[in-house]
Amino acid sequence: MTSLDHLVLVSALTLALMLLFGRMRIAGRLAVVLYAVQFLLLMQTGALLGEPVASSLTLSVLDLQMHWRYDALSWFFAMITIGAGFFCAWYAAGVWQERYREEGHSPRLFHVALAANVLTMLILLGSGDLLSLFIGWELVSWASFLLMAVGGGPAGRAALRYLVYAFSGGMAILAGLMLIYTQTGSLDYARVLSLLGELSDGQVWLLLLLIGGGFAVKMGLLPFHLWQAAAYAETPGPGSSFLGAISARMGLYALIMLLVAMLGIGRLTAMEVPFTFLSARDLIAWIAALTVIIPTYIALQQHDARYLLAWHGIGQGGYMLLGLMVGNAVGSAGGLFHVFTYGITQAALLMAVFAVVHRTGTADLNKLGGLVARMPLTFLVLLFGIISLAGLPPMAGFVSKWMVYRSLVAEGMPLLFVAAVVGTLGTILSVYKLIHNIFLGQLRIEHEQVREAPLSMLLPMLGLSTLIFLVGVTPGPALSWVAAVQASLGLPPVPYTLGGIEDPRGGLDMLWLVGILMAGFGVGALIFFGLGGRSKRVHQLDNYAGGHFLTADVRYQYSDNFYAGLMHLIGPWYRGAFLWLEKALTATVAFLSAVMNGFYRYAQPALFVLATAVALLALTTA
Amino acid sequence: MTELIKTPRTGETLPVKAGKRTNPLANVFDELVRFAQSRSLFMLHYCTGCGAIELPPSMTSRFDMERLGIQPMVSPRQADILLVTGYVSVKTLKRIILTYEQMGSPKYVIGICSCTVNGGMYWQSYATAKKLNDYMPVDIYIAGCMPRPEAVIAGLRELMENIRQGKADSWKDYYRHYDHYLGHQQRLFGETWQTPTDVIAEARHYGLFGPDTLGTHTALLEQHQRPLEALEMKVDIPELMARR
Amino acid sequence: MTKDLSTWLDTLLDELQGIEVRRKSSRRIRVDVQPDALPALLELLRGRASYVHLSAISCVDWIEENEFELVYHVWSYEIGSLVSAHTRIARDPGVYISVYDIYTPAAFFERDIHEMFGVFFEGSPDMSKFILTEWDGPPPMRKDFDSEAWVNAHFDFQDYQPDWLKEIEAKGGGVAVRPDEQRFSRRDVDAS
Amino acid sequence: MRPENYEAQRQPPSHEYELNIGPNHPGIEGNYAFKLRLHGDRVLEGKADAGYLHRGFEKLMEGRLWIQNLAITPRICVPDPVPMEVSYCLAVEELCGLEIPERAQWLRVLQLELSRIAAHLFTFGGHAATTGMYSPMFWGIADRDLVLDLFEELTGGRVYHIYNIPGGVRRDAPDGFLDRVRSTLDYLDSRLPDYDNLLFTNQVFVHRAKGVGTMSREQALEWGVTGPNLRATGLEFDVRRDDPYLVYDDLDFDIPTEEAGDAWARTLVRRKELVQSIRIARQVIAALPSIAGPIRCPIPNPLAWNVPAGSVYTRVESSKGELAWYVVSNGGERPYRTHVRGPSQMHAVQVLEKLSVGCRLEDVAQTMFSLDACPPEVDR
Amino acid sequence: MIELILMPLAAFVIGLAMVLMMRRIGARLQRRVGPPLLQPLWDIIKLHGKETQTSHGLIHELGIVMAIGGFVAAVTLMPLPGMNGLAEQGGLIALVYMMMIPSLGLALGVGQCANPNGSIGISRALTAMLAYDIPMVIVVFGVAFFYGSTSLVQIIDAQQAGGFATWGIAEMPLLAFAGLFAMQAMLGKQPFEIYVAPAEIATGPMVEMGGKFLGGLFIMQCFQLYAAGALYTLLFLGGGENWLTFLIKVFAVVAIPMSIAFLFPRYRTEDVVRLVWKWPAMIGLLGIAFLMY
Repeated sequence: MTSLDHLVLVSALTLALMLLFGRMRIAGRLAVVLYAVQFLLLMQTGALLGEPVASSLTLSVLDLQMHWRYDALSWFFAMITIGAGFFCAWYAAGVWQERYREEGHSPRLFHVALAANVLTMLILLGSGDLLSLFIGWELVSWASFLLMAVGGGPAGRAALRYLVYAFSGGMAILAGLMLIYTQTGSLDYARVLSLLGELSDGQVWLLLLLIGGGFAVKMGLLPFHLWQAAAYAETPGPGSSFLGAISARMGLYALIMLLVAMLGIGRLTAMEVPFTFLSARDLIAWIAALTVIIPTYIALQQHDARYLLAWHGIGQGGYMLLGLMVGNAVGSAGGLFHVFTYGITQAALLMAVFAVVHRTGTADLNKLGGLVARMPLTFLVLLFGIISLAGLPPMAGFVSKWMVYRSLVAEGMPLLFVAAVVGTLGTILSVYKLIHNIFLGQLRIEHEQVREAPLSMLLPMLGLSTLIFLVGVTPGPALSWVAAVQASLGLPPVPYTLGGIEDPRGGLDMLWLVGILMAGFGVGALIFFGLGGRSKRVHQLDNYAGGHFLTADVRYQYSDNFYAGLMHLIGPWYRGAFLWLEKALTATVAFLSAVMNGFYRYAQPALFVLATAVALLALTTA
Repeated sequence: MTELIKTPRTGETLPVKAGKRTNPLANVFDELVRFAQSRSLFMLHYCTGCGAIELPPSMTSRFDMERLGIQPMVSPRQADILLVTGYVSVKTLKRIILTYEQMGSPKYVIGICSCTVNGGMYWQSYATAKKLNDYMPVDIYIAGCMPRPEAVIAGLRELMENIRQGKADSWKDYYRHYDHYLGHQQRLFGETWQTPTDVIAEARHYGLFGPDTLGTHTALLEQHQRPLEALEMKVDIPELMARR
Repeated sequence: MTKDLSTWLDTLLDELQGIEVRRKSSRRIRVDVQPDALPALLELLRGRASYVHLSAISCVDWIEENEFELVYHVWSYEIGSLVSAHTRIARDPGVYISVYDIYTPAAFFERDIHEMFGVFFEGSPDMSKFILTEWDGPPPMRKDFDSEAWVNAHFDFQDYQPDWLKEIEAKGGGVAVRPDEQRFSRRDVDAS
Repeated sequence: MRPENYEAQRQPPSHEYELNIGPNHPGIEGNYAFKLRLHGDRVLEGKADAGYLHRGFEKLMEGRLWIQNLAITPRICVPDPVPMEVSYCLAVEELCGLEIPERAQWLRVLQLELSRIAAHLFTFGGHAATTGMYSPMFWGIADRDLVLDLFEELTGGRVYHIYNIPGGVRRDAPDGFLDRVRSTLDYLDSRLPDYDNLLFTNQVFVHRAKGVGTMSREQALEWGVTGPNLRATGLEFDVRRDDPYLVYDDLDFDIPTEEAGDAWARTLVRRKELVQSIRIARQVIAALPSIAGPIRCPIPNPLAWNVPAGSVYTRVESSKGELAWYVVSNGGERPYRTHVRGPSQMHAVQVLEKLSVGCRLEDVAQTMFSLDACPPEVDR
Repeated sequence: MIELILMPLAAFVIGLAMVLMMRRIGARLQRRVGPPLLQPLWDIIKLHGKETQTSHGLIHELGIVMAIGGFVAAVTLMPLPGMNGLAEQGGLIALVYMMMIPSLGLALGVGQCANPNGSIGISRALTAMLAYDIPMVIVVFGVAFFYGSTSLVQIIDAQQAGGFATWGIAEMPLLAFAGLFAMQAMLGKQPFEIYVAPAEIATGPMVEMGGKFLGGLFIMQCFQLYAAGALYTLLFLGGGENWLTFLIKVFAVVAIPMSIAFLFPRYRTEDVVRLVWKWPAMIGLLGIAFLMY
């Protein structure tokens, strides 16, 4: 029994306990404790800095050995996974779970789904060869589906849509694996790695398309992003946070395995896209950049807070891939670090939004407003979250994005740099809309009696936002993990310090920056509160309205079509340029999902599993 | 009939003690602040009546108010001077009072044109208020129909001088004799008259409370008003509240 | 063209029964018409004689006759003449029919007359108050509304007796006419 | 009646919101309010709200002598007061059957045209300021002041002149006055290229003004639009020429028109009218020295003046459009009824409401200023 | 350490003078006298000395604090003659993002005012930011790429090495032009003054600001003018060899957009975005293309 086995066993135990006791009120707290134990066990594995930790469990299917091991990359992702599970379970443990029960849902199912997600992800992250990777992949897909579907209603429909994507993605991966197997005769990483170099460019392209495409589905990379927003947004509260924080990153993990660990950036740079100037690396970088821009600007048009964040989740994935594709020390570290910073950010943001939903019953940005007076702590969490999401100092998101920018400057990639900044600006616009429409502006009369989020939900939110700030101020410890991951992937490790990045040609020291920023705020506060006269708070109807009296029965909140002026210009582009793609894909997907839906309705879900198993057997016997 | 400058007081009023300065800058540089106040006057861009037609000339190139540090401002929050330019119809008067209450003190009211003094040539009109200082304290009247830009600027200069000497404090009157002003407002607008600004609470908050702040009219107001209290930020966590 | 149209006008005015036409000048025509015939007249003027521009609707309160006189001033750009159609309606209840369907600008004038005189126009698009939205009293333009009395009941006036004036008055100069002797001063200062 | 309601318990769930432009707002002319219902920056509905400047003029005039009323007539429209007093005088003169001496007529024309120049200079500045350009306002109002100086010399008043009385004008032009008018007109002429460079050929301004508040000629006629706004839709009509009063018959001037019917066309029409007014004023200056005679005809004792019973409707062309007075006398010493029809009663209410629907928030103020709406005319 | 106090102070004083210069330039173009010498200072003192002030809540207040504080912090990242401040620790990219903090603070503060005018103003301001930041980052990228560093100290050293010939404006004229264009939009002056727009939205973000709130914005304006001028000077005009040349450059740079501002009306929002994305962004990209090939 190795430490990895302990981890997986405890995770499986969590799942089992949730199955048994999920109905009980204590289940939530139990889950929190169990996730904490998992986290401690993960810490003890030592996979980060030392040698990879192997699992003692190996399986042999026909002549293929399946084994599991944890290296630094796995450790990094597993850390985020368990952390997300921990915070989400905590969020769900108290009042949320009660309300969920009252609304006629099953908390047990939820806890089981969450535990299953954590377990399957841990299994996926531990995969030691392509076959175990694939099996883990399928398990994760099913677990995600379970989590999305527990809510029923629109969530269920979104989950079905996801299933179609996941299914086709899985098939593509299967085909890719088949290709590798026929070429190399093995699915072991080491063997495959040594033989990949002998593959022709065309074969690698095919591999990229099949396996990369399959993984890209999960990550929501363009053009396979359409399923994600609805599926993540409609999932019940903490589940949505969990999915948003880490689930899509499984795709990134698999892509890192494929692109960075197996193929390598060098190989990608060497591969020319036929008839263009671009190399495969440029192509992927551009896909990543478009993944940043397009979903971000779709998010700008959302008027449901959950969808807005979910769309951002897709967009932020682009930064990670973009940073990795730049490939230098700072860039790849930025990409990897963004997985972490974004994970905590998105979890906090969605938790805050769901806390608002918990209190007001709606996430419609046109039906909220002015809640800062009633839910100030939730506001604070959301504020930290959006600053981080938008990549402004002094929060965690700034550091990772700065690293991506810096690497783009250093590598001389102006257009990608501009694309990244365009994405950031779009993010700033839409997150301001988010915070403005929920928390600022006019408080609706029917929300005057709203109270702050319950403590059980507030504490994990506050914990996460503290983390966001701390990581922003002192990114050093987290960067040390990233550097270890880079080392394990064979990338140059990032020259980090406690406060940021060391670079003779322009580094970053967040300790100083945050220090001066706080000092600046101090000076500002001194001027404002010290030198300025006393002020008195007034009611919001005591407001300038062209010299007119405001009346309580009329809405004065500017919320819908918030960026009307901008939309006059770019509005038509949505129809003209972004949406042709979406339309084509949606039509296909709608057709497929109709077929699948019918299939599912009549033939039971078990049939899916059967089909997968048959395909797997067919592969393994081949 | 009432006299022009003097505000009628109910009973004997004690001289109001100079309130505790809440502002350290003002403590140390009292004189400086007063000078700055006199040299920087933002007037509200509100054309309440026909006298407003002589304000553009006084603002623009020929007479150029900005050389005196006077510039127009859009919203009452930003402004120091409320220029009541000419007759005020009853409908406008409500807005002027609203606007006046929304301005930050020290604030000054200048009644331009004869109409603000005594109704002017509209004295028999059912629609216009006659005497502005019934409804709010007026610092300076500039009579004329309409006063020329030179007169407007001369009036403003006099106001500046008054501010510098600390004599222009009629805005305090509004707090200290709120009952008096409210009474006139209620007489014209009816008993249910209420502005969104809570003047009494402000008077308490800033220590501008006087013996005549409250009275029969404010009692009437309290009967009719719907209290518009500020939305204070509440950290109202149910669990913690319950434990307490 | 112009000539044709003016012939049209002449025949039109001749055709109609019960109207009295007075030509005050080459460009001003006064027509007196019964209230029930007025909409038809305007319809014809607009439709057949190109009087497309409703310049104004004036209302006069003839309190002694207990009537409101409504005057519709319509102008033809092509003929170049203005027809003022006068009609009288009973002061009580003061209801008349709207000509909004013939002339769009009538909406404003009718709304104005409604709030100033209290004449209700059936079929006018908006009879809510416009200028006097915050006015609770009677329609003020009626002759029986005494503006001065209302003023005296609701407002005070300044009492302005500067020293320099007193000195002059002591010498026998200054304003010689006492307020109550002035022709247009407030009548009931002492009464109130 | 309370304008506000603090008692509400619910707010309608809506994607729309309300915005008040005015009464205290730089985007409104004078003391007037325009209430907008918007979605994003698109106006769904605009509601005019007047009465802030209501003085009950018509009621007041019923209580005052015929001659006393002269003092309050110009106050109905503040930026362009002269046509008010002239047309009131024309009405009284017509009721009494007075013949106005020719010199008085020419002096009135001079005054009317100078007033038009002043009003247009004022409007350009206001229109430019709604689009964020303040320099034309500073220039225009300073140049307008020179015209006001001329008024002051001629009449004694800068803004309100009360220069006309029934039967003529109060006083003759002082010595050398015509030269000073001429030099002022020369100066204005010399300034016009500056205005062209700053404003009328400024591509940003043209871009902003084109296509804003467009109305067709049919719509304009339907809505009762008059004056420069009507001429901007291509209809060549001017009360001065087509329903002439005073000595406009003898004067030579063009009626500028534009076809587009938008804010830009309206601005251009006014710009061209400015030139025409200067032209008319020059003709008056040239003609006046040769016209001898009294400046007013004899009138009865104004304090006991019983005007013969009757009613009269007089129209003049003000800088904003058709201005008319309906005056009724019952033979008494005070008017029985006076009714003023200002052009803005259409422009500021119905036309503005109709043009604002579907308009952008950015252009609401511009629409109002390009219509040259004058709220005191609406309120009276 | 003393530098960190002196730099914001210097920025504030220079900013005050710039505000005065802007108002004087406007007055000259409008053929009038303009405000007296210390007018900007009197305004700020007066506004802070107001005795009753209206707040719409804590965020309203903190927003202003953030707006001032963000700039106080940001100016320490811009090296002055003889003072490097935190330029070594931050660098160009951090500076650009640091300068967004005040906008964010202001946006939050205005949002709490519950005034639709303010919200529209912020929505327009953010749209304008989206517009001008794109040419801005192109310029920043170009400069950083050309000098191979994101450290402002190194960029200035490289520029000062060879006199005028090595200034950014001589080496990268296209980028310098794009930067000037972007600066006009960044300062929010006509024809890009879309978010104050008194006639449309009653000064937008400032609508509910009175007393020290408005005073804070006035202070922020001083810093903003200074920051824009100084950034441009640092990137293209070789920074300051000494205080005299630095001041001359900074004031000259800021005078350009100010003079233009009084001669134009404002565009509509989408026109601003279109214009800024079209000309300066394209010119900037062209400039980078020249640098790279």
